[in-house]
Amino acid sequence: MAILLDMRRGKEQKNKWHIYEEIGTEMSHFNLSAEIDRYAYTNALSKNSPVTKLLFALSLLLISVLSPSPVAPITVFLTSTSLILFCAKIPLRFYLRLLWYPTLIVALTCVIIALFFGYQEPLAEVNLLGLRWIIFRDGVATGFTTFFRVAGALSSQFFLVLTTPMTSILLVLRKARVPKIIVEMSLLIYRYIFVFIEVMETMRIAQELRLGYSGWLKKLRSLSMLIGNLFIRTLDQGERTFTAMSARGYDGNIRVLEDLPKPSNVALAGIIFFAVALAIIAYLTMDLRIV
Amino acid sequence: MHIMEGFLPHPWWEIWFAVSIVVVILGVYKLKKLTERFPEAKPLLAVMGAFVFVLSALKLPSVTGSCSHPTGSGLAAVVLGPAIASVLSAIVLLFQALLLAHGGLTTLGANIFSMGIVGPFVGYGLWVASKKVRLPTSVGVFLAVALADLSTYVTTSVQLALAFPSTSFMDSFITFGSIFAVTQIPLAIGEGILAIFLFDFLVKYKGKLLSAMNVIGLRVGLQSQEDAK
Amino acid sequence: MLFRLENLSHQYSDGTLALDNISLSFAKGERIALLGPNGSGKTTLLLHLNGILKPTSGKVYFEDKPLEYSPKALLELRRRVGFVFQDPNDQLFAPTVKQDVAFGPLNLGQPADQVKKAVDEALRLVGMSEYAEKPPHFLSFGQKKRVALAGVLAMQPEAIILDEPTSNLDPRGTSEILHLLLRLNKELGLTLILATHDVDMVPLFANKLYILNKGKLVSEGAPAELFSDAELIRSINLRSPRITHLFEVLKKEDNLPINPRLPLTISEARKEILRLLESGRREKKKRTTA
Amino acid sequence: MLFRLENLSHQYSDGTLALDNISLSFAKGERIALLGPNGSGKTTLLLHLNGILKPTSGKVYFEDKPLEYSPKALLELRRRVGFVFQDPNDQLFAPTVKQDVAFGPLNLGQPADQVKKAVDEALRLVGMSEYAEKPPHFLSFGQKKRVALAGVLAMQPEAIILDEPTSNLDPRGTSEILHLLLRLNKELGLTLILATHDVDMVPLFANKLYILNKGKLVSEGAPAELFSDAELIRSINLRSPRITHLFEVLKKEDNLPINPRLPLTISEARKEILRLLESGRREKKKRTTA
Ligand SMILES: Nc1ncnc2c1ncn2[C@@H]1O[C@H](COP(=O)(O)OP(=O)(O)OP(=O)(O)O)[C@@H](O)[C@H]1O
Ligand SMILES: Nc1ncnc2c1ncn2[C@@H]1O[C@H](COP(=O)(O)OP(=O)(O)OP(=O)(O)O)[C@@H](O)[C@H]1O
Ligand SMILES: [Mg+2]
Ligand SMILES: [Mg+2]
Repeated sequence: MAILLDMRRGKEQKNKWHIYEEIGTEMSHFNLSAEIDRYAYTNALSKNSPVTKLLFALSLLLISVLSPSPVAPITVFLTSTSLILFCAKIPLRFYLRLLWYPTLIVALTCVIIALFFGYQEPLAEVNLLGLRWIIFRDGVATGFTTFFRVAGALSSQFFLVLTTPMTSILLVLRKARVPKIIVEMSLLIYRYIFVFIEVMETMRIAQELRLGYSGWLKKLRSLSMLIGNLFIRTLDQGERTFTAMSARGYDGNIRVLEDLPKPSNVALAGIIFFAVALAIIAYLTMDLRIV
Repeated sequence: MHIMEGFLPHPWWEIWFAVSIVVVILGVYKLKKLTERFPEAKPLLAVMGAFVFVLSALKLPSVTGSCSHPTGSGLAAVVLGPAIASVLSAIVLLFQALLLAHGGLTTLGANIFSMGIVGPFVGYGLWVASKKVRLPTSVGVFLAVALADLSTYVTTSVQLALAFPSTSFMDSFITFGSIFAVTQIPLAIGEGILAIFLFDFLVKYKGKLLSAMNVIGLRVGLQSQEDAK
Repeated sequence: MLFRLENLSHQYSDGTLALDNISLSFAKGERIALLGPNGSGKTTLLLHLNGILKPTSGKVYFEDKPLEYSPKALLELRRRVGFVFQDPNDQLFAPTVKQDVAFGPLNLGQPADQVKKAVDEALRLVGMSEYAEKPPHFLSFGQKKRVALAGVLAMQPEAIILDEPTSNLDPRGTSEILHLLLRLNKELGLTLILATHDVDMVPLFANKLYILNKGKLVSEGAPAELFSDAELIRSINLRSPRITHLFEVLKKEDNLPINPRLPLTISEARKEILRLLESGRREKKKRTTA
Repeated sequence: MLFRLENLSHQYSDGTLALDNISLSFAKGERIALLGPNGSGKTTLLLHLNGILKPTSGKVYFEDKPLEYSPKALLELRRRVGFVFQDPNDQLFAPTVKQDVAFGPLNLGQPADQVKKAVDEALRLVGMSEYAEKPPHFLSFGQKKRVALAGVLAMQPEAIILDEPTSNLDPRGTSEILHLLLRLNKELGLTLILATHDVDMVPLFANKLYILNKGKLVSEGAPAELFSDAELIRSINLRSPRITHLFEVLKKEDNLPINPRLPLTISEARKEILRLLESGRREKKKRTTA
């Protein structure tokens, strides 16, 4: 999921296994993508203009990433989070579920950065594991900045994906002159992601019901069968999809109907105003340092 | 191996974006030419992209007891060539960022560079080289895919070390590199082995179709004929 | 003749001879059912009508001209002949219901507002208007099936080929789709070609029936005729409609004076039973008056 | 009681209440049919029996003990209760038919020769022996369905749960599977739990029928009882078996003196018609003699 997460994964996995044992089924990321997707189509803001939402999310994202101090990213985080919770009406529980994992990873990484990275101005010394560690000021500063930058950026990304249906995002990209072939392929990929997720989940359950996961070796064997079979089905599906497309007059171009909700000028003006204000804040607080 | 949204500071994410976009545009150009000649390629490539996405959402058990997922870009490069593989990876990475929160939008450039460019080019280079020295197909596929994986992880370490230098670049590189090595090496081997099977399926079940379509045809078709001899 | 098959054979690449020397013809405006057990070659045959499969030997004629397999000729053919696949997941490839239904009309080069109208109309016909903006993976199987049909209807074809249109649908769904199809046939003169192994459905739908078995055309004719030949039907893994079967038993086992043209549907059966009772009475009367 | 559900409800994460406060129990050795229209919650209910889904409220009891969801308990449960999926494509994942059928027995840790025997036997039972070496994706749908059943039979379970076992099968296939199931039930005492919306099949198969609609248990009892209530059946998108429907019409429209317990199967219908004719005669006789 993120940087440095592999290091932690062993432990994460064990923790999660406990949860799975409680729920009875092993969760995968599938649920996550399916649920994100569902909220994108059903949240209270889903009918608003995707252009507005995209502009808003991207400008907040850019400000978070470009701002040297944590003030702007924190503002961004608070803004996006309240919009997600109060305007889009995404349940807090789900938002936290999305958030806790990256937060944990990033916090951990930032601690590592703070501890091991840096060489100017020793700040403190700790004795740990029989070794003496020197903590440097610039390391800690980088750690903090990184943490808040990620928080701001992630929350604006979540705002985008939780409020905007993927199809509208792709159609906006098409309007924005992203190469047509990329958009066309994305539209197809998007559809088949969910077809395959369903297939994969059902197939995994079918294997589980015939005891395919009752042991490490069996699990590996079952998984390889699963992947192999899904791959064959993938290839088949490619052919059948082509057949189905041909049967409806596909000639190499995938045409789409464009009728997206129109952006409202008030909203656009509001976004620009907010972004400029944030940018100014970011500029003014440039030299602010936490440590 | 995805770098999380917002993790790379300015100006690094912009730099990687700039570098990646050049290659992706080249790939788009090639892909466009391919799909113009073979409309069948679009759905086929799309389902392959969806397959890679689904694989990445699946938790695979690996030797350390941890979990990780394959990148798929090595096999894609062997089959489709590195330029097209880079476009496909770019799209898959976009979906991973949006639907799984794997990676992010600003770090898309950096992730495309490591996973969609370095990986495929290394993999493809090795595949071509292994054919030159007449290694068996399975060995060639394994090497290409496993090393595509490893080169991806080395690249990510470089990207991180550049963005977060410790006392020196090397220092930082070694820190990041050794943290990743624990899971990435078994994973690379695992993906290499998996790729042998998938490649086999590809040739066995769809070889005819693919060579007829000429998407993968020229390479796979000729290759398998060569192997038959 | 809309379609004519002449000594059509098809062998799959693994050697399976799925169609074996089939000759038949489908007229315009008919409601045609292809009936056959699993693996008899129904799907394979249908895929030839749309130029998706090519015969390994024999010929397909469309409006008395041999089918051409050039992209342009195929496009024209497919515009005029829609195809609804057995598995709606194969057919729904666009990210939303609306986009999917619009795919065909857009490919025909219709202007956007006309496409929109066609899409709305098609969705209305199949009763799926409220799902227009949903991605197909939010729908149930039956709903997907309807959307798949809408995608074809939106292209306003002259003929529709349907592969098992009612499989996995509940009785209400089945009856709704059947009535929709019958209406399309009646009002728009749409030719319908349908593959199925639901024998109970055939008499309600088809005016022409072809029976396939093991890749061979076993029999053709009006449903009533063919179902009267219970031996044939049973010999190829099919059965008569249950109603027909009932009367067959009454005729054979109980020696009742059943009309040789056995009833196929409930309404026919009702008439026959009333007739039986009536004639029973008359007979009695005759006997008692005699 | 093999299974008992106590106030079972299940809500999917998107808020759909797929099962709403269901209480019922399945006895050992029974042949149980769950009947309901599309989306009524049949599949959801079945998935609870095998511990794949966990109730959001209520309890599942297996042999009068609450279901445990520990991996070990689930393993034991799944060894004893087999599950056949609606779509055989989901269930067939091995490269050949034989390997697929062997998947379960191998996971049970049986020795190789025993596995082989079990596989051969299972394939013979479903009539697919000759396809043992074929890759499943080359088979027709009906053939796949049989192989999927074989895969479960090879594990020699005590109960089998089947989700729409006969959908997409031709009549012979349907009747063969039904007879196979009935035989397994009779000879081995296998409990069978089956979800379907094929109303014509239910009377032939089930000795116990549960009707679901919109996640609620609408009715339960012997098939004959339940199908007599045509109003109920029709109100939930189902229909009566065609035979039953015929007699319903005869009773309502033509005021014939039909037995209030309407016939469900062909043999019952035959008796009823003969009785009608007979009583018609007797009546006449009475009248004429009077
Ligand atoms: N792609 C394929 N490759 C090889 N054999 C095939 C292929 N598709 C179908 N077959 C075989 O061809 C025969 C006819 O198959 P087809 O799918 O046309 O039957 P069907 O009548 O549609 O059956 P169903 O009612 O089960 O859909 C079967 O024996 C089947 O196994
Ligand atoms: N994974 C899921 N997430 C959300 N809702 C679901 C899910 N699976 C099923 N549902 C919904 O739950 C309800 C019951 O579905 P279920 O599949 O149990 O019905 P069913 O009786 O098996 O229908 P069918 O005859 O079509 O197979 C439906 O409204 C369906 O849309
Ligand atoms: Mg078929
Ligand atoms: Mg179901």
